[in-house]
Amino acid sequence: MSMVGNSRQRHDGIDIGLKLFTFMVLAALYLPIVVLIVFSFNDNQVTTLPLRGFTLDWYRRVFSNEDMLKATYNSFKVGLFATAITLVVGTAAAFAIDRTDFPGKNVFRRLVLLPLVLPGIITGISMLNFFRVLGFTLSLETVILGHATALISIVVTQVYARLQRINRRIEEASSDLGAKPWQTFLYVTLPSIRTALFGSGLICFTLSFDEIPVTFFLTGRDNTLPMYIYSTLRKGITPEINAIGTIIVVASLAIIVLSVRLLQDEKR
Amino acid sequence: MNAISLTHLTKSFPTAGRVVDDLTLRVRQGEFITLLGPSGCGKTTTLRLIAGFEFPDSGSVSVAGTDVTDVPPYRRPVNTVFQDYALFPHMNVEQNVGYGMWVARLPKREISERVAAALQMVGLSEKAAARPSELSGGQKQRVALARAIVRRPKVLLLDEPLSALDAKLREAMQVELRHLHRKLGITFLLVTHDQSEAMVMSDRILIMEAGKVVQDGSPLDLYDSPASPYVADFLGTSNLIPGNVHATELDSIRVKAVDALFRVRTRGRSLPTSANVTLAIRPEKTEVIAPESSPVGTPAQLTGRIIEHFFHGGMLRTAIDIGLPLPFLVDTQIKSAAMQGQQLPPGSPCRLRVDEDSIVAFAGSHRP
Amino acid sequence: MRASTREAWLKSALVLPPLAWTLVFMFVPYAIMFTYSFYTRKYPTFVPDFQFGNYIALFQDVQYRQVFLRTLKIASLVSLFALLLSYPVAYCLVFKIRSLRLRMALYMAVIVPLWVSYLLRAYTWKTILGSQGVLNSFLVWAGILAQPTDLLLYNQFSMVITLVHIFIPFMFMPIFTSLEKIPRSLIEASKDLGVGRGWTFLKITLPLSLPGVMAGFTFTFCLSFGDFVAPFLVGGPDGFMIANIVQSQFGTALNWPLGSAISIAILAIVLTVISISDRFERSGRLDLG
Amino acid sequence: MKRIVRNVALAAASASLGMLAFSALAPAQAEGQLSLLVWEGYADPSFVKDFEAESSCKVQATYVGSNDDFAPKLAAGGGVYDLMSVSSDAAAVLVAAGFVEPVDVSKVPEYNNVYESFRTLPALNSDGQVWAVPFTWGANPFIYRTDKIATPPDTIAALWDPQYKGKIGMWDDKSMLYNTARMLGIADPFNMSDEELEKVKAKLIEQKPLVRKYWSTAGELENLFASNEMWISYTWGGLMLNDLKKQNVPVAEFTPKEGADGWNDNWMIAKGSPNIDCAYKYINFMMSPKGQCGVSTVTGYSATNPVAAKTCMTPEEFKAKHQDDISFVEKLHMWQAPPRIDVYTNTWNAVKAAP
Repeated sequence: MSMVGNSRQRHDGIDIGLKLFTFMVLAALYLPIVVLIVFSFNDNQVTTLPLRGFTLDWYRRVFSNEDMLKATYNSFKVGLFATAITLVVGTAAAFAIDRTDFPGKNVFRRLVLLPLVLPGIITGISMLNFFRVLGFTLSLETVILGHATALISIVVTQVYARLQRINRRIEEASSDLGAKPWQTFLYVTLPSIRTALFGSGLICFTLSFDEIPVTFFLTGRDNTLPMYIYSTLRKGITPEINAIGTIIVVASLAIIVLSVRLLQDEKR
Repeated sequence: MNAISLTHLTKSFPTAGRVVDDLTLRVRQGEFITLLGPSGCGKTTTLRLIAGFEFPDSGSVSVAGTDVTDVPPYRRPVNTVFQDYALFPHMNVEQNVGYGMWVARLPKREISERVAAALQMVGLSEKAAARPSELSGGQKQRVALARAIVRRPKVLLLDEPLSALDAKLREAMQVELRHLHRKLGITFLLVTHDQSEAMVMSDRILIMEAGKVVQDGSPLDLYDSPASPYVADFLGTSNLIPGNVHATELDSIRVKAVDALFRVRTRGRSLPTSANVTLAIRPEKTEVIAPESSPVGTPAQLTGRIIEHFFHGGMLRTAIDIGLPLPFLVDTQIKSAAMQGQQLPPGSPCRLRVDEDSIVAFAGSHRP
Repeated sequence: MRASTREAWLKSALVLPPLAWTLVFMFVPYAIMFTYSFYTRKYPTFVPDFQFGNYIALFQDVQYRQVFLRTLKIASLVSLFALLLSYPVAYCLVFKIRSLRLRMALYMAVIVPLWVSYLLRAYTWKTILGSQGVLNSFLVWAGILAQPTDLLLYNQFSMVITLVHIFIPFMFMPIFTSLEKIPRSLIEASKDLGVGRGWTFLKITLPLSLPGVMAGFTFTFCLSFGDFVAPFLVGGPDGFMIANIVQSQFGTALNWPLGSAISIAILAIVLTVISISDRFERSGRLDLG
Repeated sequence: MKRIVRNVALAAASASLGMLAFSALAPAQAEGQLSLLVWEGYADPSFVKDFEAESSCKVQATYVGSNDDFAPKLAAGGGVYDLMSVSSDAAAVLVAAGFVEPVDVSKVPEYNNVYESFRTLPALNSDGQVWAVPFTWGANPFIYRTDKIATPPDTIAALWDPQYKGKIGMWDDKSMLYNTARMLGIADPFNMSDEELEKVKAKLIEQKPLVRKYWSTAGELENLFASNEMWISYTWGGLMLNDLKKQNVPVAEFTPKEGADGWNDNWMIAKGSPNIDCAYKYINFMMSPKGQCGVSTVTGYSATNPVAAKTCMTPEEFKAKHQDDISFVEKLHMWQAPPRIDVYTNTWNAVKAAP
């Protein structure tokens, strides 16, 4: 009896230890984010402790910094276009892998999924070579193409996984009930993969919004926000960066919460 | 004009090989026909060829007199009830049922009227706004049915529609389907591996084996006169025992099987003397009797030893060792509790009296 | 038109755009990069050629070997620490948190930092680990250190910390997914058979979660292997990684052929890692959902 | 709800594909957007605002961290940059590679006022063409925190002093080789033999454990000094000192007894620039008193146009920046392009790669 008791106590100890560990890892994950936010309100040019006082000055500067605002606008543009392309091409690719057979399909599958684990710098450089051979002028458009290429694999994996799980019979049922193929796609298939599209689109947008290695090699005159931050970071840390970082954090959290809510509403 | 006409239909798959093999079949208007066979016999593929989900390698399909071999499913006048119902999870019941008319751009009022009528017919009017995930299995089944009949197809295809339901519900649905068939007057083609389901509902059953129809007839024909041991064993239960033709008579033969001598009707088969035959004996056409209760030496009786009794509701199934690898099964109607008490205990020797008229003999020896 | 022909048309309409895309934007660029790797540099440009000098340089010049080894070391350390941190958390969430809502909330909590700018997270570590940083001021305030230490920032330690922090979600997600897929009945069966918790973990849970571990390891390893921002921001004089070399070959050194050769080498390493992990888990994919 | 999401997604996808196709056809750059590839301080808002107002050209600047950054940025494809501020030692490479346009000096009225010694530098004049307009010059001494280092150092060897371990800064640039060579007494730092380069490399690798960071921009160095990460470093004379003093960081510069690097920066026009007019306008602005003194005030560098400088500098300032006696330049070790530049970059990379 006492042995059982002891072992239960030991197991409870392990459980508590595990939970404590989880809590600490989570705390460590969020520590930098908290630091980022705290210093965005700190009334000191240098980001060191102790905190001096509360100020909104850094935010004011962000909104009067034209370069930064332009870069933010560019990042939105790049993110939206790149996401749109990845969704269209990536969904088609997922369908092609799931539903068709063609010579070289395996090579295609490997190639299209490669950027998922391939360091961005390789994608960036290979595309830089490519654009240079073609004599393209580097611009936001080349960045968009680069991001789309690097991120398609995310849409492909997500949509492919979903396609594998959806019941093919419901598409047959739709066709059986007289829906033309495009109707079946629009009214039955697309709604079934909608959350995958939504989720992967969200991921693609945020990753594109945050992308450095590909952008680094493919951007022309225009800066994206990360490139702007990248160049300012070397110049010097100012709480202005913390302010824009805080805005990004809050905005992304809002997007996530909103999208989760949206998807839940739909399920209901 | 035939409702369905399949001519020399052949379909192969890369991994499974030839699944439908030179199949020719005519279904009359208004018939309730069943494709019956074990899984992998090609019955579902045949249904999918009719629905248009698959296209044949050769041969042709026509529905209601029109060749639809190359017509995509959405232009065929047939509708399907799927095994797993295949309801659209993101639509409610009403939208599911109305889908076919909605994509055809029918007027909204007509759609809602017809949907209401169909839901009423399957008794689900109050569930119109529910999502499929909120329905029970039987209710989903009804929605699938309503969705398929609401478009008034020429032919309704049912792919194992009841297999996911529990036994009680299944029986109720069998009755309902039969009733619906009579009421609608549509041709029903049912695919199932459940022989009792087939026998309860169908006008005609086609037994399939390896892509071919091996027997075609009314349930009674098939039961009484199976064309092969395969059919005999598949439809109901049969004891298949090997024998040897001892003597031939005008329309019957005498067969020596194990230790008994049976007189068996030939039913037109040519079974010459000393030919090896297989006898199919129905369990319910046999009676277990105590060894002493009948005069020793009656030839049409097998002797054996009781292994075990199995109680099946109103019926008792007894397994008897008669010296063959498989036990001989006998079904006895139990009419009273007293009768159950009178059964011989396991281990006792016994005799088996067989209704000789019901025995069917097939040429050759078969291993079930 | 025969229905099957029409279907074939539809399918090729589906296949062609992504196929064309991968061909044009991936296959061709890789091929160009591969071709360049045999060219000869003629400062400040390069000329077409077919010679293996760039690859030979990779093996002969000690600096490339040093950096390759350092990059391997950093990427391995990052993957290892990310694993050691992620696995217990994933395990705890799957097996110790009973409420489904809470579990999903915690899952999201681990994933959400992924949405916070990579660059900003790297940069914040600079704020935390610096000589006058948050951690140093805390340690001095707490009396643990007499004066701030330089040992926290601008070295390989700070790089590993930063990269672990950045890539933890990539390690965590596949492990969580694979743990969640393990049927509870298996674990109950094992316990039912009188196997203790430790052995049940070693014999049932751990082996069944290995595919997730492999997938996570692959992602973390490959991504940190190719990182060039962390060395740049928080790395010190000994923080040069292979991607920085590539960057400098396409930058200051202006040696595109050599840079291409190194890129091809990285590509080869990544492909090797993928095929090794593929052996363990055929469908090694990331579930970012 | 689902239909809305669906429609929005579809609309977004089709719209963006359309817009992408459209923007691919549209001209890549708007006219009048002057894109500069320059050192920090050469596009400071303090004077760029005036320029934008009077020229109706918009200025957008990308900063380099090394003279070796120019060629790669231009090699990655034309059409991105219009105007560069290149040091003399890096100019010849750009000319040889065909990355730049010759300068039509008739469009630069102030050109003839530039010190002749700069104007006639061989690196800027070849094939009978003028390739660059010199506009500023200076020396690169060393900088240190006066609150941490009490006695002013006077030698390059101070950057090898173990007592500053972890507080030493070096510029991420091949010019560190020149300094080290000078410290080691090598006669011609710009044309070292393989053995000499080996010696320099070994010395720099020996220094690595003492180094905090190889910095690459002025801002980075300033930040490292301000946050107490670094106490002593190579510096771009004037610019960082000015900035750090503005932030109240106690710093001073020192010129080592081995001598300091000297340099001059020149405007060069990128080949294929779509904004030639704006480029000339900017060159002329920078050669004018506004530009010459604007840069000098921001960076502390000296001007190349004494005529313009005289009109806007105080006499003391004019003297302090050695504008009156250009022979001062001869005391500096002016950067030259090493004939074996690729070996030099490779050596510097090897230093960084070393453990």
